Amino acid sequence: MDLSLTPAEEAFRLEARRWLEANVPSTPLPSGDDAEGFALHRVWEKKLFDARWAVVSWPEAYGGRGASLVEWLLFEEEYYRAGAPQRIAQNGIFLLAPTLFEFGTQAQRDRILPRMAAALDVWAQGWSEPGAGSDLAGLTSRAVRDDARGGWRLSGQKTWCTRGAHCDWMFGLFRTDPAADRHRGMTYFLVPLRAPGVTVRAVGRLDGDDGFADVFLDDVFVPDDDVLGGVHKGWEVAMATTSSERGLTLRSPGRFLATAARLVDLGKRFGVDERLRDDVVRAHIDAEAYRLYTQQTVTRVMDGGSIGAESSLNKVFWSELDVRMHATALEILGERAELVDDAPAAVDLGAWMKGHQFALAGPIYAGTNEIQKNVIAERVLGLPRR
Amino acid sequence: MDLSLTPAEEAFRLEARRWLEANVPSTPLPSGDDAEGFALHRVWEKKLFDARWAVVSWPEAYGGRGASLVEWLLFEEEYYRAGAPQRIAQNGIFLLAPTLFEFGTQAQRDRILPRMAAALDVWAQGWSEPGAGSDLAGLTSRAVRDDARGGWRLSGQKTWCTRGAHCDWMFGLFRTDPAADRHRGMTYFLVPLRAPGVTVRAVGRLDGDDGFADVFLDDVFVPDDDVLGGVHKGWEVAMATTSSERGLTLRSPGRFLATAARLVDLGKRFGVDERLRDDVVRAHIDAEAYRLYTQQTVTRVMDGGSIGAESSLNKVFWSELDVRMHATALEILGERAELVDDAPAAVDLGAWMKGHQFALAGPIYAGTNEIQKNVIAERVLGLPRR
Amino acid sequence: MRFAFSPDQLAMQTALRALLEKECPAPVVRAAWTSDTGHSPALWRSLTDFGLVGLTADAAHGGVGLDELDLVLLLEECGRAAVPAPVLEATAVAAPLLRDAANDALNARWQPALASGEAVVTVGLAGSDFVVAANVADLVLLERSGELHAVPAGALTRTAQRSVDGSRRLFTVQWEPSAETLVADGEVASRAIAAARDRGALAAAAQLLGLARQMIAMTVGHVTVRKQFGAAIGSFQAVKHHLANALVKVEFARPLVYRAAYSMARGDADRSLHVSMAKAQASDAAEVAARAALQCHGAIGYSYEHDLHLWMKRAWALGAAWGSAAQHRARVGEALFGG
Amino acid sequence: MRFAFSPDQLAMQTALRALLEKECPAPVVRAAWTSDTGHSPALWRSLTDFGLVGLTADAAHGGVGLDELDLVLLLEECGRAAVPAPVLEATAVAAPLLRDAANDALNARWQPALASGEAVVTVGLAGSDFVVAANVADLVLLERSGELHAVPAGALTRTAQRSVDGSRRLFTVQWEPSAETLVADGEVASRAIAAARDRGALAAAAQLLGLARQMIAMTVGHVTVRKQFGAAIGSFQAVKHHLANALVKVEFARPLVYRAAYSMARGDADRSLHVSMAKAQASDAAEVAARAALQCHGAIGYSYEHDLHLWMKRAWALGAAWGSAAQHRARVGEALFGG
Repeated sequence: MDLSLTPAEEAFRLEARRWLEANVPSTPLPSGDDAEGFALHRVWEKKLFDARWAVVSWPEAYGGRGASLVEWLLFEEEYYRAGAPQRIAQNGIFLLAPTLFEFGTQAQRDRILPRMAAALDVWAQGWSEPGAGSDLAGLTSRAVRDDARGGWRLSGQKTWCTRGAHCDWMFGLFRTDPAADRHRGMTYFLVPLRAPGVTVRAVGRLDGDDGFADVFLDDVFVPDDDVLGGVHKGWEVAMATTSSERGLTLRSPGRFLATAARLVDLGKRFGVDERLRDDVVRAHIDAEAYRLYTQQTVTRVMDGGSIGAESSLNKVFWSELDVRMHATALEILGERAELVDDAPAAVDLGAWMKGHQFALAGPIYAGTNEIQKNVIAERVLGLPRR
Repeated sequence: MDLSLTPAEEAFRLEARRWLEANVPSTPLPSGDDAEGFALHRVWEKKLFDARWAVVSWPEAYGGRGASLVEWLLFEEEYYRAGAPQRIAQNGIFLLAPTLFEFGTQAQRDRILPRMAAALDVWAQGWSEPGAGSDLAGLTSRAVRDDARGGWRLSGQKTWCTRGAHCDWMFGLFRTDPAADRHRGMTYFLVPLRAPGVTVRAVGRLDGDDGFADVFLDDVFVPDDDVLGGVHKGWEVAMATTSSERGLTLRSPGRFLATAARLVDLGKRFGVDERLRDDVVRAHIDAEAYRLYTQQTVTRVMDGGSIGAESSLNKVFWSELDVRMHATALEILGERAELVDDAPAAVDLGAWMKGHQFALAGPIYAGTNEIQKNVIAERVLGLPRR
Repeated sequence: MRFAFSPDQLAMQTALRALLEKECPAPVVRAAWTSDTGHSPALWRSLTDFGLVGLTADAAHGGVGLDELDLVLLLEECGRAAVPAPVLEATAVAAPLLRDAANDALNARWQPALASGEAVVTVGLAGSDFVVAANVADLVLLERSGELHAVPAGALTRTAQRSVDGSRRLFTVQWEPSAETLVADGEVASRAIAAARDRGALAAAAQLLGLARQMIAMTVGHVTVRKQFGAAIGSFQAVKHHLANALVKVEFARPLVYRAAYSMARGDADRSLHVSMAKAQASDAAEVAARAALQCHGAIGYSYEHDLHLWMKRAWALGAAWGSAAQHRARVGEALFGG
Repeated sequence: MRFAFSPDQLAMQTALRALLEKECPAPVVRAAWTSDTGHSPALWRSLTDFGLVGLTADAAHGGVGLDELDLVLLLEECGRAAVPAPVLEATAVAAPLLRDAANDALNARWQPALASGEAVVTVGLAGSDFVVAANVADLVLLERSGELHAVPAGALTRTAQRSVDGSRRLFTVQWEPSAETLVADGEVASRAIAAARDRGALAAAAQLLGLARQMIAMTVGHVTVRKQFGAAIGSFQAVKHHLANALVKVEFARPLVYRAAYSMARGDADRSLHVSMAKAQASDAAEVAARAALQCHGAIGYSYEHDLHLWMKRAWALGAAWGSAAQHRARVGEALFGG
């Protein structure tokens, strides 16, 4: 065991810190969840890309630095510590890209990854459907073969597509063999959102921002080149990367370490009694625990190990931690907690109430915590399914 | 709404308080869960009976005072406030007696109730079996008709019979029609534990006391007179009284009010920071909530209303409260919490650790809280069963 | 000992519920979020005609003259419907505060106007920086340095403070105390203001009960219909237990709230303590109910289009307003432990 | 950065687990509850022969000379098996404390005896009123007024203090400090004692991890077999979620415990803070695991005949010993907030 950083890792961290100090906007960007803010975030993403900080763990050929997982963790810590903007490109970078690296063709990678890294194309995920949320295998959107044009015609509705109203492309599963049973006969498609037949409707989120979209597909043509990982293989392709995403890259410790540090700071500014101080300390310890847990995981992966159902432990832990931290912050703020947006008396521009609302989504998205706890019980502990 | 007491109620409360002040042993009786302690508690029960405090809500003819439910609540508050001994007769008084009042014959009541009230006969419950705990309808103990002698022959095993090793009689369900489906074909029997064919084996409880017993029945004869409420009607008879017991008489508020008051006192003696003080205050408020909730229920019952599935709310609330209160006490005690029995440095003779262990049984007995929460969801809120 | 409401009190509750189902369905609540004032004069008129707005106003001055125990179930209904109107401020707090602290002339001037719906009266007491509905108020009762003042809206400088609950219009206000605005000082003011603060906390607690119960009801409706894995999600034990836990919290807050109303109405010596117990428990219960409701709704409840958030945000706001759960427990702690 | 144990460390853990499965099954634990001393010389011999007892003893004096990072997984195994032996006191605390504070002569006298199993050495530091295993100890290291003393068992007056954990024999002790018993004072003593207290807390945390994991394992075994309503109770979602919640708590306490061991071994400047984080989290995790285990066992786990309570009561005791979760969080709070 060696928890210290190598000189190279230290140097990497310092370089990231210096660049962020020099480049993070001094006033926060507006929310990236409406059109105007989204455009500003695209500029920021491009700036990250130009300095090769957009995708540090990717090969240099695609705009990365070939950074190790340890370095990636360090970058994330620095990024959130610096209060840098939200990553509107994250669903592509953290959810689609690993799948492309594992299942994509060379041509797909060459075509898609550089534009994704530079935020020239921003990707939305298209998993959920009105009838398929926690039960993803219940999806009914379908793709029909079009031999004449060498591709597929997609129809159906995807929902809760994060920032879908502003994205360029969407990745998602569609049923290509309606006769196959629930978990089979699905294919993983890459869908241009500007294509004919696509209608995108912005859907407001809890906090009022248009953070979601419904995507309606009516006979949308997608060429064979935009099938990822083989026809009818969609479920396996999607699942193969879910664990590592949920277990490692979806929410890096840096985010929660930064929140915990801000919470300690808030406690100092507003004063906390022994009860609230205990809650703040819990948050600090939990964020540390999450960092260390992730370091264990990173070491295992770097040793060639894999991440399985344990990823569900991860997701339950950070999502519940995030809710607790924000609840503690609101308690510290007292009656001022309810102030938002441009309220002159709002503390930190209402960021805690905004963050609270976002945190409440954590136990729901990426597989509800109820489902994750089933997975922990059944696949980590070995309890019987019903 | 009138939350004050009538002069008669006040007088009743004062009479109870005075008698308890004069008669409650100044040093606690030993645990009633072993043979010696049980005998001493029988003496105490007799003393209560002689002063007509054993069964205040029963008719005078059976040793009661015909007290109203309000008066019963007051008596219970005074009883626990006075630190009076545990009630070894409670399973008979609170679980069997209401059933006898509703379903018993006059002859049964006349024969059984006075001896129960005077603790000449102490009753054990015989519900659970090794294969039937939460799933009571899964019980397999059986009774076979004996026409020659005019009765039944009982065989099987009952388990977790509280203080069964020291009791005189047991009440419980036995299968009289093996062909009927799970919830039918059972009969409610009154079983003499000294009868031939009965073997009682004491089973140690978490705290080391012999608080449980296994009762083995091998062709035990029970005459028809000891069938309660009709052959094959056992399930309905048992269930008809369960709700009111769980909802009202099983655990009166007085017990938790007294615990909360002792907890406040403990906090004052040992000092508490703002965090622990908040926990103590929660306990105090929750105990008050339970008292007031019970007053609502009592008013409803006195108005002719009934207690249905809401009784499950009650059971969940007091059992979780009891666990929280004891956990708080252990935190206040710090390293001394682990001391028990005759440890010279133990606080209050180790009563809090003892009480903690007892409290942990609360979410398990009388139907686990998991089952109670299912009942709340399905029968109070109307959610679908599986 | 009798812990139950009178037939009259229950009948008023039933009547108000029927009125609100008609006059204040979710679209009315939602409309208030985006309207200029957050206030619906039509709804206010309905509530006034029902007798709710003037319920606590002095009978000698055109009010109904009823007390906290008569009001508590009606406030619970206002919570259940997430009524976007300053009933708490005007009816639960301002009218009794005027009665307790103001002279006859002032009462004669404002109680009838308040009861008839002509004038909206709201309050700003020490302990809170904000005045609810100052934008639609005609008069604001304000505390400063232990004095109570009645300040006409025109004499206030208001700064809007946007709340997460779009129908709660909050303002910080600047004003000049003067001999003309002075209503009471000394013992009279401090006693009246203390009672007013208790009434505010009690009213918030009552509304939180209704909000919580309605969030549970909305969720029951959703999980009974929504299917995943081939079954209504309400048939899954985790969903059942979330809702059962929430219901337990609410149902064991309820009698504390009713008792506090009783104690306030009777002037019980422990009334402040009873109010604190009620507010602490109701704030917590509503918080638990909101969490359970959102989690059981899933992404659907997370969308702005769904009505759940209208109730949830009101619950967050009222949970902290008039003293948070922890602040009220601290007050109980002072009584139990001293200082 | 590399967060993993070495193959040697893992091999030792595996070997100890195998040894304990053989030498310390539940009946051995249970027997210690009712034996006169609570101590099993045979088990102590096995642990000594394995090298565990002398693991941290000075290599120059017959010990193995390893550090906290080498020990932590072995302590976890002792927790998993609920080992009824003072490994924490002798190995984790006393041997390094002697090394840090005592002169060569004292070390030469006691380290070899400790390492060879000839002598049992235990400790009584300020902050606790109790000495574990004083009845079988040959030497007790005791703190008074900032001084460290080494007191032979014969010079102690012991009063037994019965613990809920029958194999934890606690004593209050009376003794007279003297020049002969004095080991160290001043800066040397205070630094050595502070480290000893951290080592005690770390060792308790490690054992709590093992206890918690084993309680979960016992429960998994039970709920997989136990049937109610026609199905294994482990197939019910409520049972699954109890155990999943417990596992999350344990698995996120684990890296904090390992990091604390690393920091202690390296003499990291933040080592005390890291120990407090570890102990706070491990105490809480074991508490949650115990609750989940008992609830999922139902009445069967509540019986004295079942083994669960042997583990559960150890968890309760160690949860509070060497500083409770809240006390350790308070220490972290001082570092974060100051004073």
